[in-house]
Amino acid sequence: MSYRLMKGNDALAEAAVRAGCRFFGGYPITPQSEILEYLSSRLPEVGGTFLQAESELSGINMVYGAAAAGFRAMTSSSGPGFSLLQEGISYIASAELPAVIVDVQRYGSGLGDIFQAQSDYHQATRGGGHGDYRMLVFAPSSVQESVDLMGLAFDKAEQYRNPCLILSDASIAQMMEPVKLPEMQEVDPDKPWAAKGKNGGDFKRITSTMYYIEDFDGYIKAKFDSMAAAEQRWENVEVEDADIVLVAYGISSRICKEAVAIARSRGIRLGLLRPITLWPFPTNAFKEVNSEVKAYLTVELSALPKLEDDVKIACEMKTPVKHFLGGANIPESSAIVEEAVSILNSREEVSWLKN
Amino acid sequence: MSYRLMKGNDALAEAAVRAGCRFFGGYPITPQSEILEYLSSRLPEVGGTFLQAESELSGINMVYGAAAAGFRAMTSSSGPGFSLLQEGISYIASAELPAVIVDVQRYGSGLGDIFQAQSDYHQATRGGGHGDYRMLVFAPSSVQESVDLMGLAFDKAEQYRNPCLILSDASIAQMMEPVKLPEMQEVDPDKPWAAKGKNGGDFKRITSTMYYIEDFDGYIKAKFDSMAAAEQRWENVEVEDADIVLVAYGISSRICKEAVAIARSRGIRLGLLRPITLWPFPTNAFKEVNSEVKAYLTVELSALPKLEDDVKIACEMKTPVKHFLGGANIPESSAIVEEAVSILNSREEVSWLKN
Amino acid sequence: MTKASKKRLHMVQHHERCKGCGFCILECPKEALSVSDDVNRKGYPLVKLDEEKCIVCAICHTVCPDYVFERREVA
Amino acid sequence: MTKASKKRLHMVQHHERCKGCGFCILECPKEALSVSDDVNRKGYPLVKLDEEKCIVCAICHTVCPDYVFERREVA
Amino acid sequence: MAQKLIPELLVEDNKFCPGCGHGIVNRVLAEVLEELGLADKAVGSLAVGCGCLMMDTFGTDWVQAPHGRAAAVAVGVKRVRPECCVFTYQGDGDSLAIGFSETMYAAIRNENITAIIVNNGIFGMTGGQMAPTSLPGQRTTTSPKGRDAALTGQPLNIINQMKNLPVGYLARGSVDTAKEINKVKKYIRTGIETQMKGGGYSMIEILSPCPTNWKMTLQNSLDHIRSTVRATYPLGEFVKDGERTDA
Amino acid sequence: MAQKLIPELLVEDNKFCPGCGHGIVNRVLAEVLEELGLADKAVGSLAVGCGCLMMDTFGTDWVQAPHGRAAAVAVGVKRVRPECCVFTYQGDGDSLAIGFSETMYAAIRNENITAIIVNNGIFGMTGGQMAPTSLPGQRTTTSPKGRDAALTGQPLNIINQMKNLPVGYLARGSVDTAKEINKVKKYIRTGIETQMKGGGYSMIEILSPCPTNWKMTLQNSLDHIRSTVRATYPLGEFVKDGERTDA
Amino acid sequence: MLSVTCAGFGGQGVLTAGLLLANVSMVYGKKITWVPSYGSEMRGGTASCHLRIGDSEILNPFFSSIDTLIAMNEESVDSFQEKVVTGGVIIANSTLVKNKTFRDDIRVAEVAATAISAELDNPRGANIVMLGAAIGATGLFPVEDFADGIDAYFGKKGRNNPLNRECFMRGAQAALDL
Amino acid sequence: MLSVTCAGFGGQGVLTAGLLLANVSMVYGKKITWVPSYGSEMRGGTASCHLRIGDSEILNPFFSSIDTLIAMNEESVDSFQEKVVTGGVIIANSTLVKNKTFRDDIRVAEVAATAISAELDNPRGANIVMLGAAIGATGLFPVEDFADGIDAYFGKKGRNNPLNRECFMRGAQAALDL
Ligand SMILES: Cc1ncc(C[n+]2csc(CCOP(=O)(O)OP(=O)(O)O)c2C)c(N)n1
Ligand SMILES: Cc1ncc(C[n+]2csc(CCOP(=O)(O)OP(=O)(O)O)c2C)c(N)n1
Ligand code: SF4
Ligand code: SF4
Ligand code: SF4
Ligand code: SF4
Ligand code: SF4
Ligand code: SF4
Ligand SMILES: [Mg+2]
Ligand SMILES: [Mg+2]
Repeated sequence: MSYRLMKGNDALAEAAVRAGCRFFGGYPITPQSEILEYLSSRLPEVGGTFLQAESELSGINMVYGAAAAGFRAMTSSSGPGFSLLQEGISYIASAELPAVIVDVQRYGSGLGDIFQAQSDYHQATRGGGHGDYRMLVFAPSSVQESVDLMGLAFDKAEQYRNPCLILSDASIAQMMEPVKLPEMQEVDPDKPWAAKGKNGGDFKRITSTMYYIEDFDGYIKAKFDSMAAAEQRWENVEVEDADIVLVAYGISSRICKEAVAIARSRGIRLGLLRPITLWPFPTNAFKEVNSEVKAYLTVELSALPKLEDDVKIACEMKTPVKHFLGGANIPESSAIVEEAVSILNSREEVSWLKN
Repeated sequence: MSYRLMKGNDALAEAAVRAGCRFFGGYPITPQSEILEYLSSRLPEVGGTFLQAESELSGINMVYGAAAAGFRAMTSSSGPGFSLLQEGISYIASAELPAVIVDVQRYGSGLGDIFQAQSDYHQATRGGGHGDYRMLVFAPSSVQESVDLMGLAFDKAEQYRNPCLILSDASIAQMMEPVKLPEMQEVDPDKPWAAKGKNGGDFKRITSTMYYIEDFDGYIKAKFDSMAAAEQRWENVEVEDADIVLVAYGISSRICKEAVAIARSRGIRLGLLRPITLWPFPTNAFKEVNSEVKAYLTVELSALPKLEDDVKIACEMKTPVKHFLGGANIPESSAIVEEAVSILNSREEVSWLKN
Repeated sequence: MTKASKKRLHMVQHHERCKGCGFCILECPKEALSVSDDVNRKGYPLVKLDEEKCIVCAICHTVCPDYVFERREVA
Repeated sequence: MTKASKKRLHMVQHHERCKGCGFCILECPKEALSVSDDVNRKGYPLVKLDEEKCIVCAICHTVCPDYVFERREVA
Repeated sequence: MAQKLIPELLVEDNKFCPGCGHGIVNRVLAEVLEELGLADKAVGSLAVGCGCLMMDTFGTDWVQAPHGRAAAVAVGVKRVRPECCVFTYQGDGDSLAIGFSETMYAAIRNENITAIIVNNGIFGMTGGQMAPTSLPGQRTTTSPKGRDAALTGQPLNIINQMKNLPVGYLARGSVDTAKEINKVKKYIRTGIETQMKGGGYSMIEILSPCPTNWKMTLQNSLDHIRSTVRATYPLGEFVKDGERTDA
Repeated sequence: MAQKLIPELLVEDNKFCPGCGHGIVNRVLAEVLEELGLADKAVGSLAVGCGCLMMDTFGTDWVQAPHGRAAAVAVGVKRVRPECCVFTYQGDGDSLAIGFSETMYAAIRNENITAIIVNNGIFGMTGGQMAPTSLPGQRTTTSPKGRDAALTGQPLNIINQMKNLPVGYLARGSVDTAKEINKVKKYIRTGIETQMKGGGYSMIEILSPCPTNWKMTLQNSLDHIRSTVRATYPLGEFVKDGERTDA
Repeated sequence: MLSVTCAGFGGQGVLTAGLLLANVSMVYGKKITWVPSYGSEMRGGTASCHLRIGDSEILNPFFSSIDTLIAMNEESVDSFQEKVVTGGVIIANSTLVKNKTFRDDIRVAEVAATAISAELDNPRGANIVMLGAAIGATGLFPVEDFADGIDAYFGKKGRNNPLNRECFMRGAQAALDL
Repeated sequence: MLSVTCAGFGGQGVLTAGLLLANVSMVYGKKITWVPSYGSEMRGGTASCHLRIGDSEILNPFFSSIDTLIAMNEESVDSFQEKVVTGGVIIANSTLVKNKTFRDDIRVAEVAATAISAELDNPRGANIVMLGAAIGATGLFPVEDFADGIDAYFGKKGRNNPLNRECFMRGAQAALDL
């Protein structure tokens, strides 16, 4: 199979179709509108339905309906629109339905701006919605990975009957790279649990499963604990001997990869731990890091540090955790290297390791 | 001043009026509807405006408008409705406007149920909305504290020009206790920044301040860092010599207080660290805990543990952190004592302290 | 409506479902229904049907919100 | 419209604002406007006004989306 | 004269208050679905409101929609399963307050679904707050002195909002008498038939008593509907087979 | 014959595309506010859409509303500051798609605000996706083969939705000719006057070209409005002083 | 500290009885918490509220051991009898609670509250009769003081009704008579 | 690895030029990234895109040092000249870029792309002329191979136009002539 040059958004959309997605309901917002535009012509070609909803609220609830009926369904949005999806996501999670949601992150709270950012980390990983649920969160760092993780997201959503999130960002979404696309998958929508008329059987109640499960608290905790154990994904780059390990996902991980290359060429032992799943956070990845590591340095395009908490807990706070924040600005890989060097040279210890 | 017997919701509403709140826009949802019901007759008495909005979205945006115009304004909701407020909250935060939001937590994701829970902790403390902001989050544990924190919330909202959240729950909201109410406060809405017509001056732009602040990333981080440093609030109960310190807020902290009393009467050295602000999380409170403490035990009415991360970081993971979850069930104080005893007796060490 | 047809069909009551709202009594064209002194398990007073007056029109079936009445063939 | 009144008032153009949409040219009742060869700083071709033809009706002011035209008193 | 049995779709006793109109609508809807042979093909999108209580008692496939979004959920189901009979069951607060946009957009797009909207002029489930349909002067827990239309608006007439749109079927009934209940049944039947023949969006609004929150006896509630509510919300069929009637 | 100067409220050059109708509406609105002496008392609730670009160029007090919520934000302002002249400035996508409910509810409650709705039949700012107002057959980036009304609905006529409500003033204008632009000015003036005398909700919808996303020259855009768009969206005043006109 | 549960049908005024108890206790300087039960009260079924009354700050408003149970109907006895502490008190509305076997490690005051209130022509006052019985049986407050408190409570609301005091006193009497 | 920036007015086809470069590079086995600039392109102003072309995985798609700058107008030279590395290349569209002083540590290929494309009766082909000049000046690919790549690209889209190849070749020629 040959490469195709594709925009992140288009590739994501095509990958969804090939993963068997047959319903999309959503609302335009930059920088994700290409997903709608692409699917508006592509889904009908495969007998699927594309519907531009009158709002994000309507879109996510159409997805809820289509998913309840057994079909692979998806919506996508960004920033303000992602906030509007939260109630619907919480319902889908509570009904234990599969569905895929895409958040193409953009910068800022409120209206913000349309360029890349990674500020929705907490919202994505800790349930921006109310109650007790988590989503599997996949963070692609390239157009190819957008494709690969989209397929995985649909499969995992169905396996766990839980919504999955693709957390992309404006840069991955708008850039073009060569990609290889997977084969078209046909997925049977006639799940035993699907709402499609009872056809002589028992009637099905697609609603919060809490009403019907005894010790629901225990059940739901076990469900998410098992996902947390089984679904951690990451890529480690030269962490075995690193003095400083960068921690970064998505677009910033690529800047970090360059930083590692630059550093190594200068004899500086820099490594990178790249979470591919953000929830569950890949704590297991930290076991591969050499135990003499001097510090972790999180790198994210966010005005407030967000990865830091997860890294602190993952490394059990035995190692200092510093942050390097790109907010509105894309950091230069060389600046990251400099920061790492200055951490290495600094005598200053992190407070919690002092006492 | 004498005591009045009041429901949590009514007391919260009256306290808002006395704190100068003159606009409420919101939508009914159990268990917070009494706030609307109370204000529907009370606000007009003081010349304020009560408006039952057609939806939570409309309500939060009316609040945005009234706050932009300089008035103390509030909305309240619960669970699903709180999720719907997230976009609006993010806008209010980005415009750096004061406003107070109330989330009377109820159980469950999706539709859930109307009884008490503490599952919205992450949503409340980490910004359920998109982008880079935090809210000051106050967690009352009694009707009186609902009153006291409401006044504080309005003052702090104005001081920092940032939305503040009162995180209540069905039990605090529905129970009655005697309260003392503060005096009525009159607040001048004619702030220099308020949108009220430019009246010969420069025109005012109430929008994300990021468009007009240089190094906005640095600015906003400094703002929230300063809030985090200055606004931690907590109550510590017998932590000076405790072997086990419970960490709990709101309604569960009261169960824990009873557990502490029971334990102490049995000679077991149990203590309680009660966060009053959830963001900022009162890390400083941990300095008052004796350094020989054997473990922290978080107690929350949630199916998934949420406080745990903040406690781990606050205690720098030097002490094991265990959780005790009440989900749909209210735990008995004696069960908490038993759990504490079993932790004390257990030989098993927490993994991160083993290696 | 003849006695004959009344023989073939009659109204059956599921008293345990009744919530005592009185809609059936209000709407019965023949005043065949009335409140009795007995209560059902839920504590609601039973609706008494006077077979003599009843013309089996099933209006009570139509208005009852709680599925108390059925028109059935006499067994 | 007399030459006299034209003397008192005339159309002033803020060429730097023009985006070359052509609405003024389309709507000018006297064909007094046309595209010139010059461009403004933004790179848009300037609109040339033929004072002779112009009756100072300000229709160009009305239609211009970019506030190019004003009718002002002759200085 | 035939038997009149309780429909099998009513798998459990309903959980509504004494005298609540929802129970009547439930029975009628169940009868229609059974009579049309659609019980096995029906999927309901259930609103949040007292209608919620049907989840366990009314034996069709259900999807519990978030408050106000029943129409969007139904659209999601119907678009992927056009062979199903897809309906919403909603209160007036759900469909006309928070869900106004979703309700209207289903009609605007002429989605091939049937909306059942039970208008009791109040938020029943949450304890009697004002609804967009509450009448001027009506006392509710959020309009304790009676609804002031100057501040909160006139009652919302959803049929007026929809009847200019190219939809399939619109009707308004009431459950205040046996005669009107029979008409409601006819309306629901026609609405569902419209859907099943691909005739586009159908909506049946049903005036219904909420004795609990109206704080009235059932008798007074019924009188109130007949004497007052119907004046604001006239009954009848307003659009049939995509054509406006004279009603 | 008087001078015709550029209003002082236009503090900076606008940022719209060449030939965009927003610029015309901006000038007209600024003129009306100045002529009525309201420039100092005006507060605008600004939608998300190309109108956003006015935040720095149009010198009234502004509140940047979330997409679709401009009416709710305006209501919040007006209810606490009834002495201000409060208006929304919105696109058709903002006011009629995501914000349909907020827009309609401001009218349903007859809120004393003025809504300016610029209908260019498309989502301009986000690059030309279909709007609820797009015409059947119209090619947009999300209806690449032309809008299929059977699947996505007929164009939404907001005046039809509002004209049965007890509102103060409703009109639809167009900026496609000088004459119509002058009418637009009159409509906006009447709408704002209605508000300032407490006459209730006023809404002025304005047909406007988006040459960029229509992918047409300005001339073709204007021709298109005159020959086609206006047929779906007739111009005129529909409600005046709370009374329906014959339009 | 006393833990009191008050339970009955939705319409029997159990929440009000609890409220009265809470209010008068507060006026007499007690610390109190009052917690309603949830559930679909609106649609019938059993309602209940749960009070703690003490001299110092009430820590936990929830409790699983009941000191005093005010049971307006049979269901309430069924639901809550097991939770009453040994030596605790049940005030049972004997008009509706019939043929119940009570545990023998608790004190039971059977008061025909519904009958008494009917007799006094104050049919909605059964809850106050029960309250009287509770005060009488537990001795929480002097009966007269508490009766004054009730009068003051209704007086402040402008809903004074001498029948309420009578109901209360009859209940107290019935309990004392036992 | 080569870092290329392609910039000009919104309507000059700079994104397409970048796309072509990316596509043909991909077909010839290169790894590439193509990143558009943001901003209000829709409303005029300068557009740009940024490519990295290499033989192994492209790590960071962003860069601040430009190896080759394709500048379709003066603004692009103003914006990006400073970022060109010493020894780097600027392809300047001399029809529009006039009287500019260029840094003397870089190679500048001035090509009258707009004029050439006009001359060839392919006014929308100025971007392809520039691309030809870029390939010619940098030697990234053999000129003929790249021209074939362009033909294949447009061919696949069913938009083959022999004038494109001519534009390309004229651009390449102009650069080689320098
Ligand atoms: C997002 C959200 N907001 C509010 C609620 C609370 N709520 C539940 S039902 C309801 C109103 C019900 O009224 P209606 O739809 O008229 O139904 P009824 O009970 O009267 O039949 C409300 C406001 C909710 N569950 N979710
Ligand atoms: C919640 C949310 N959803 C979507 C968007 C993206 N968005 C911005 S403007 C717009 C549409 C603008 O169209 P319209 O209102 O017609 O204004 P125009 O630009 O055409 O004048 C959209 C969908 C957003 N900013 N916020
Ligand atoms: S069947 Fe008719 S007559 Fe008989 S009880 Fe019912 S309503 Fe009355
Ligand atoms: S209508 Fe039904 S529920 Fe009501 S009283 Fe009659 S039988 Fe009972
Ligand atoms: S003022 Fe009238 S005549 Fe003169 S240029 Fe303008 S439009 Fe033409
Ligand atoms: S209408 Fe204005 S912007 Fe357009 S061409 Fe004329 S002067 Fe220029
Ligand atoms: S509250 Fe009203 S609508 Fe709800 S079940 Fe009771 S009577 Fe029916
Ligand atoms: S995109 Fe359309 S609406 Fe937006 S500024 Fe350009 S022409 Fe105007
Ligand atoms: Mg209702
Ligand atoms: Mg538009």
